[in-house]
Amino acid sequence: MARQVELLDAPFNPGSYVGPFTNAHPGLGGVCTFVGEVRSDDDVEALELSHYAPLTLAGMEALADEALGRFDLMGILIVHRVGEMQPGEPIVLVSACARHRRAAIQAVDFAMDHLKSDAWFWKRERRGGVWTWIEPREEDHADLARWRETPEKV
Amino acid sequence: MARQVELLDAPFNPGSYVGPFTNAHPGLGGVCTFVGEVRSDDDVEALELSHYAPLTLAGMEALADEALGRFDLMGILIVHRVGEMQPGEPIVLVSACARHRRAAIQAVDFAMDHLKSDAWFWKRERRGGVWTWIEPREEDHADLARWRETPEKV
Amino acid sequence: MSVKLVFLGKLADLAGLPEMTVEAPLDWVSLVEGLEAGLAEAIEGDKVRLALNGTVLADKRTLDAGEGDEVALLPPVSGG
Amino acid sequence: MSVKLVFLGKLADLAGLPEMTVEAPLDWVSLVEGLEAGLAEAIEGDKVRLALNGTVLADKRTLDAGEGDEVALLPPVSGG
Repeated sequence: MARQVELLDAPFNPGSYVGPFTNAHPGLGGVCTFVGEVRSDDDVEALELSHYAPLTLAGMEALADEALGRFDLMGILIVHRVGEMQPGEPIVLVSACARHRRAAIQAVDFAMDHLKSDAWFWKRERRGGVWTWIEPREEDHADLARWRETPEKV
Repeated sequence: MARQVELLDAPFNPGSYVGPFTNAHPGLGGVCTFVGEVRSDDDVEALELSHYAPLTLAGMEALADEALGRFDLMGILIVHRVGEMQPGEPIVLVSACARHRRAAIQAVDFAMDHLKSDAWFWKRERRGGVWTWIEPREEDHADLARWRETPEKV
Repeated sequence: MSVKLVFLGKLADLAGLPEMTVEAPLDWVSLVEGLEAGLAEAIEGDKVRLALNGTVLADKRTLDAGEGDEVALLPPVSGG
Repeated sequence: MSVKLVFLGKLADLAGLPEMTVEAPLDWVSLVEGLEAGLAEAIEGDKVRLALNGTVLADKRTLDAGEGDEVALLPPVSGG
């Protein structure tokens, strides 16, 4: 059962992570992957994610362990960018492999919900040269709350 | 809103589909991808999927359209193998891209549940030189039933 | 000899071949009577469906195939 | 001058700098009193938390930092 968690301060290519991760788990039934990119909303020129080293990576590792404990996985991969990014650049990659598909899909859903509103990142975006700090959306909190109700092992 | 559906009778490389599919949707927020492989269970030597051309591809296209109607997607990609496959070979690839992550993840979950127990495929596996026909698992039917209860647009 | 029968999945094993042709016209009774006993019994099961020229019949007993038509005999799917 | 304060997110904007050092020992009252008014008010908000040497305090009012310690001032996260 493999866990791979990385925090990167430079652009990355999701395929170069997913290929080796998949190949490292022979016998798997399926692998589910989510890649989030900086959305080119309206007039957003750039997005900046800041983190606090002593908490952020440790928090991501704890999240990966929680997913491994909660779902029947063979492995999980979490990669997250920090720093300044342009629209179209990948921010986050979560990949989970399992013998059965729903464990992999659910683990990705679970990890993404937690990364989006319960991880140690601070985000701001630049429009018209002005930086504005971002808060999680209401939906993000609602998505996260789903996991408190159903502690089922898939 | 793009729909790409393919039925293949030879091995394929998931990455060679997901890369161009992602690049074809600039401005996306995220892309979720599931790749299913022939599991190397016990002593399975080979898996064979048969299909009936007039129904199978049309059914996959209808499924893609249903996902596009049900979730707020920018595009969906469904690729499925037929013929004889070895353990470790990809059987199925579903990829969905959307402005918001949960639509993409849910669409992949939805499409996989339908492909696993409600698509025109017949599957048999060879163990010790003997072919045996496979029926869907009970969980597959239960997974499918989930979608009849909640016609929400995510 | 002009309606084509296509056997899918385990029905192809039972039939011993993937396709055969039978005389037109063909309805449900003549289809069942024309097949050997084991196969006829199998297709009478509730879970076996028929498709006429690529369209699944809501009730297989309404089959009405003519010259040049294709009838597919579909056992329960096993999924991808 | 030997406790390091680290300001995250919008608190770094308010502070005008990402880090500063203050005298040890440092408790909650001396932390708040040592910061300029706008920043002090911001960190008193319910949603701002403190971490001492990488561990988030359950109650920030129990802060007790000494020589060489690092205190991070954490506004609400915005997620990845």
